[in-house]
Amino acid sequence: MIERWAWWSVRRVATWGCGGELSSRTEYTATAFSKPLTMIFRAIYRPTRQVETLAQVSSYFTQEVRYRSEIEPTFERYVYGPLLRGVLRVANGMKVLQAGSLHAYLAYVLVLGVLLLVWLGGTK
Amino acid sequence: MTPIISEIGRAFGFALLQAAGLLAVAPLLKTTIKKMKARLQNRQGPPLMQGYYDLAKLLRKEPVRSDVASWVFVAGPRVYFAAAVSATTLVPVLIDAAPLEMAGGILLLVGTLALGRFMLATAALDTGSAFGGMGASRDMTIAALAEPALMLGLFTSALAAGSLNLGSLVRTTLQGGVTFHPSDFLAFAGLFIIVIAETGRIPVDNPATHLELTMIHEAMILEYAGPDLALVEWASAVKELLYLTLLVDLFVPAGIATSLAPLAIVVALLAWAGKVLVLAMAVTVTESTNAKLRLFRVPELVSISLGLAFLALAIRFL
Amino acid sequence: MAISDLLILCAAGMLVTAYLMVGQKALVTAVRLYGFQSLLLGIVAATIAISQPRRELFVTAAITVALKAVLIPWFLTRLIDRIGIRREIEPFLNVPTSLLVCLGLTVVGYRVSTGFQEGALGVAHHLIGVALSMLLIGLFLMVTRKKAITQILALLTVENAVFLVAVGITPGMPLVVELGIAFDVILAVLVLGILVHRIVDRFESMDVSRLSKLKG
Amino acid sequence: MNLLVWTLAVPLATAAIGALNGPRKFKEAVMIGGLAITFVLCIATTRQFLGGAIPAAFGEALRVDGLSALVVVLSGFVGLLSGTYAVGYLRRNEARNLVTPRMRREIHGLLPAYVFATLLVSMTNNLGIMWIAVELTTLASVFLITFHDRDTSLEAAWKFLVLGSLGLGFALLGIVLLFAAGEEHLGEGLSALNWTRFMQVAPSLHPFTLRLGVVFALIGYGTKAGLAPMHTWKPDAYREAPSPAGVLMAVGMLNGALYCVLRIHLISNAALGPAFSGDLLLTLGLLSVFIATPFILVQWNLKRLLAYSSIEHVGIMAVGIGLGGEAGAFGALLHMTYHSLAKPVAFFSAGTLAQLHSSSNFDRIGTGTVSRAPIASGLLVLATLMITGSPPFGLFFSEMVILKAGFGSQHVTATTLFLAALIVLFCGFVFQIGRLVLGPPRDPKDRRVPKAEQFDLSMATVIVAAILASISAFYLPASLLALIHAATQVVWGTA
Repeated sequence: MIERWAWWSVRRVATWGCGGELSSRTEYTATAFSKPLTMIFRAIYRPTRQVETLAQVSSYFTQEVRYRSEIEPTFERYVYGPLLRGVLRVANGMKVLQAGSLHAYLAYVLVLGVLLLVWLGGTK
Repeated sequence: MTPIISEIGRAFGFALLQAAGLLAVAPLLKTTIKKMKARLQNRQGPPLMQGYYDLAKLLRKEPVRSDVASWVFVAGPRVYFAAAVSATTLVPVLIDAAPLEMAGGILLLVGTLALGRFMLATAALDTGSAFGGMGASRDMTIAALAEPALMLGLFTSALAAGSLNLGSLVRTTLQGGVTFHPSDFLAFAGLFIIVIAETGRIPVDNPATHLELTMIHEAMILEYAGPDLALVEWASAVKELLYLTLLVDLFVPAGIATSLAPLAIVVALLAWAGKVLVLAMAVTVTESTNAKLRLFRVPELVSISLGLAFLALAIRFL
Repeated sequence: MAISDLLILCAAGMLVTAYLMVGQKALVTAVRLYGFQSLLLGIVAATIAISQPRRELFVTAAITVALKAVLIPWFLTRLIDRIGIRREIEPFLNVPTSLLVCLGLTVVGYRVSTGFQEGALGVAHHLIGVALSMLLIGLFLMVTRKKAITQILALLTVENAVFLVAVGITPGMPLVVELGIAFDVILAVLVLGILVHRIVDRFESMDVSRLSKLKG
Repeated sequence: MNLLVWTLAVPLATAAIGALNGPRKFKEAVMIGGLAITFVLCIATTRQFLGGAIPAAFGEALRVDGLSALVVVLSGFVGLLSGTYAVGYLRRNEARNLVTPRMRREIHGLLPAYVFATLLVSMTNNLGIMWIAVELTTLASVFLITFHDRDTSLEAAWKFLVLGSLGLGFALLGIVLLFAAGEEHLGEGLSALNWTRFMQVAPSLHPFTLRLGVVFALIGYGTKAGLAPMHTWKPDAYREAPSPAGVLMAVGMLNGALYCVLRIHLISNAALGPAFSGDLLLTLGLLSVFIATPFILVQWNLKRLLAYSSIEHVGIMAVGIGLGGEAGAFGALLHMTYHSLAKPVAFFSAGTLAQLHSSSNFDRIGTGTVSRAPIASGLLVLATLMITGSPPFGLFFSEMVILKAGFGSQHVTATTLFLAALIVLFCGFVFQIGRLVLGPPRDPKDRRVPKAEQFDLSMATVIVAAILASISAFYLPASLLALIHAATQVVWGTA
């Protein structure tokens, strides 16, 4: 109901930028958007910052300022990494089960046979 | 087959009725809080009908939209409004059964409200202005903090009543008689803080100001004008009313009607209005006595609420 | 001497041959022990055929003696002569310990056999006990011995144990099935023999523990 | 003559003709024709069964009920697939003179013989004949394993035969003890060992002897099926056997051995109730799945990877049967059907890849095979998705049914571990095949240039098999579904 009535007379105006010209520099980028969250959850994200100022003549006349910030891939490093390494270590450990010797394979069957017989003997 | 269709028809009828009712009352709540705040500062405050005048004015005005904005900008307020209204149908107000309670319980409620919030934040980013970006970013940060605490608070009371469905939750608390378990106070305090955060009241966000550095909710809707703005204002008013009703249902459901008898409905209406008014007073008092917290102090506030909710959970089950 | 004493004597004899096989180093003697064991099995079958009205057991007894007491030992000895390796190299477990393990296995076998209800001749308990122990000892022999021929012998001991049960307590397996099984056992031994030939041609030794390239 | 007798006679005749030497074209035609007729006869048998008449021959010695009909049709299908694939496989090998006419004759003789044995296993009602048939498959497999006559194939064959014979020794002891438990109730003559006779007489079987017999029989046939801890021969055997033979062993023999395990399980159910052998099968099944997981994660050879995958699938079926209940039995049989459809595609595509790179080791094949052999790699990826039970394909549904049965029963912890193992298996399998197929292409200076992939009969078979397997996920022919339900009736209901 509101939609139908207001549709035909929409006025298109430039976005309000406090009077100053709006450019891509004044826009909120993804880093800016997520800045508060990374600051609040510092312990997990562990943000790192690097600022380099390049100046040939003297440090007062800077040519270029490079800013570089990263957040640490905590989950990959502290959750998935160790989990994967642990599973693969166990898997490699288990490889010894199939180490080629026929005698070991027969021993498995012997152990199983004896265990089952002892268990069966029990349940008269 | 026909009984089911009529059953659903009846439920939707009630849902529309309840939504319309809450929509009508919402602006009144907003202006009463403004008036009470003014009273505390011994000012006259706006007339009670001011909420409706604003809405009417905005609806008549010509919508102004930024030339860079896409369809998201238009969709934002509408989805926000739709989410708020549909959320109201899940909460029992006058009768001890929510109209669409078979559709879902607490999870659906929180989810719908979150959908509205998300859509508004995306629309705010769409205009490309610094204000929209800042507002959306801060709103999302607070949401990231407040929602877990909200869920925990709601689950604590849901666990006590043994079901996520708000209707049956109210019914069980009613049958249980008016027993005040100590954990109720803690859960209530925790949830009250979250309601303040979610509706953007003073300690977390200042609804009355357009000061760039302090506004969060206002920053997101800065670009809107005319009907779009009306939709957003109305929706946030309904949301606030919904939160207060939720608090009432979870902790003090006494007086709610258990049958459709007109007398019981009237009694329920008075009880509900009174309780919501009391809560509104509490909100006004907290707004007037507290200063706005810096954004990075809000986590501490929310952690208090989380602590309270955990404590309530622990007390109830240990 | 009552029939059941003879049966128990033969069964005990078979168990003793199994023990001797475990303690045996020379291959040829092990094969002869296996031959003797099959002979005892034939005698058991024959005595049961006499004492009970189960005539078809005579046929089984004849087959057992003919095949397992004569044919297979001859085939294996010819195999050993052709390959020329006569002595079993040092097994995994030295003889005294393996005998102790065999004792343990016999205890397990007998403990299980006590669960059997008294057979028609009151002999079932002993036959089952001997059979299970022989089975476990045969399996143990396969686990500890490295020579391919000894593994075949161990397999045949297991096979003999099963046949002892088949003959001993059951009221007579259908003859066709027994023939089929005997035929299959012979086939298996034949194929094992062919494999031993090819292994010896390829690896110049019958040491099965050398066959361990396939890992992981 | 009786339909069953024909179904057995045709593969036997094909094997006999195959063993003689003759012109290549004629021999290939005989093999494919023979196996095709066998498959048609299998379908006819199942149709006759579904029509209500229980086909039987030799006085109930051969009897096809729901369960055997399903296994018969699956064995026939797999036999036909491996026969047609073998033709292309041999032609390619012969072109690279790896295969002498004598070896070709061996395959032409042994494949149909193998199909005959698996059909005999699934048709026979007599436990004794079933044992003999399983023994025949063992002997046939030995020569198939030593086909390439490498050092390792001798080793694999020896291990296969020693473990196989030991398993069969146990199985024989199991059958003898089962027979002993029946004593005078079972009657005389060949029919005394009939499975139906055992089922009628089940309550009066002597419990202790029966329990001992069931345990030995399950260990014995478990060895042939590849249940852990008796599975150790399987990876070596599948790596050495040529891929058409590998498929017959991986699917035909697996279904046959599981068929025997099921028959013994049913006797024990009828006499002692589902708990005894159900729990044993559940433990062996879970053990197989847990043992297969690490080896799939750190596998170094493509065919061994598939071998461990079939150990895992046997484990899953055993878990399904062990859990019991309508859902468990139906899940296991559905799993067997979909497994028989999906596994050949995996074996064939893996076999083609291995053949093109003349080795099935991952490092010899190198990664990024999609650039070198697109069709085979694509099919391998499709097969991997099917085997690991990813959603759209059939194995996903059967695993879901089994999990439902698991969580429904009181083995909840076991089922959760089982689910965890399935997930790890999925990750391992997809990782391995993903790296192999989609990894970085081999460095150009690697001198071993793999053969170009040409489209021939065996490639066509793989594609047809892949299409059938994918269709089966969405649409199972009504008669096949009815067959699975009939089989479930046998395994769980009132057979």
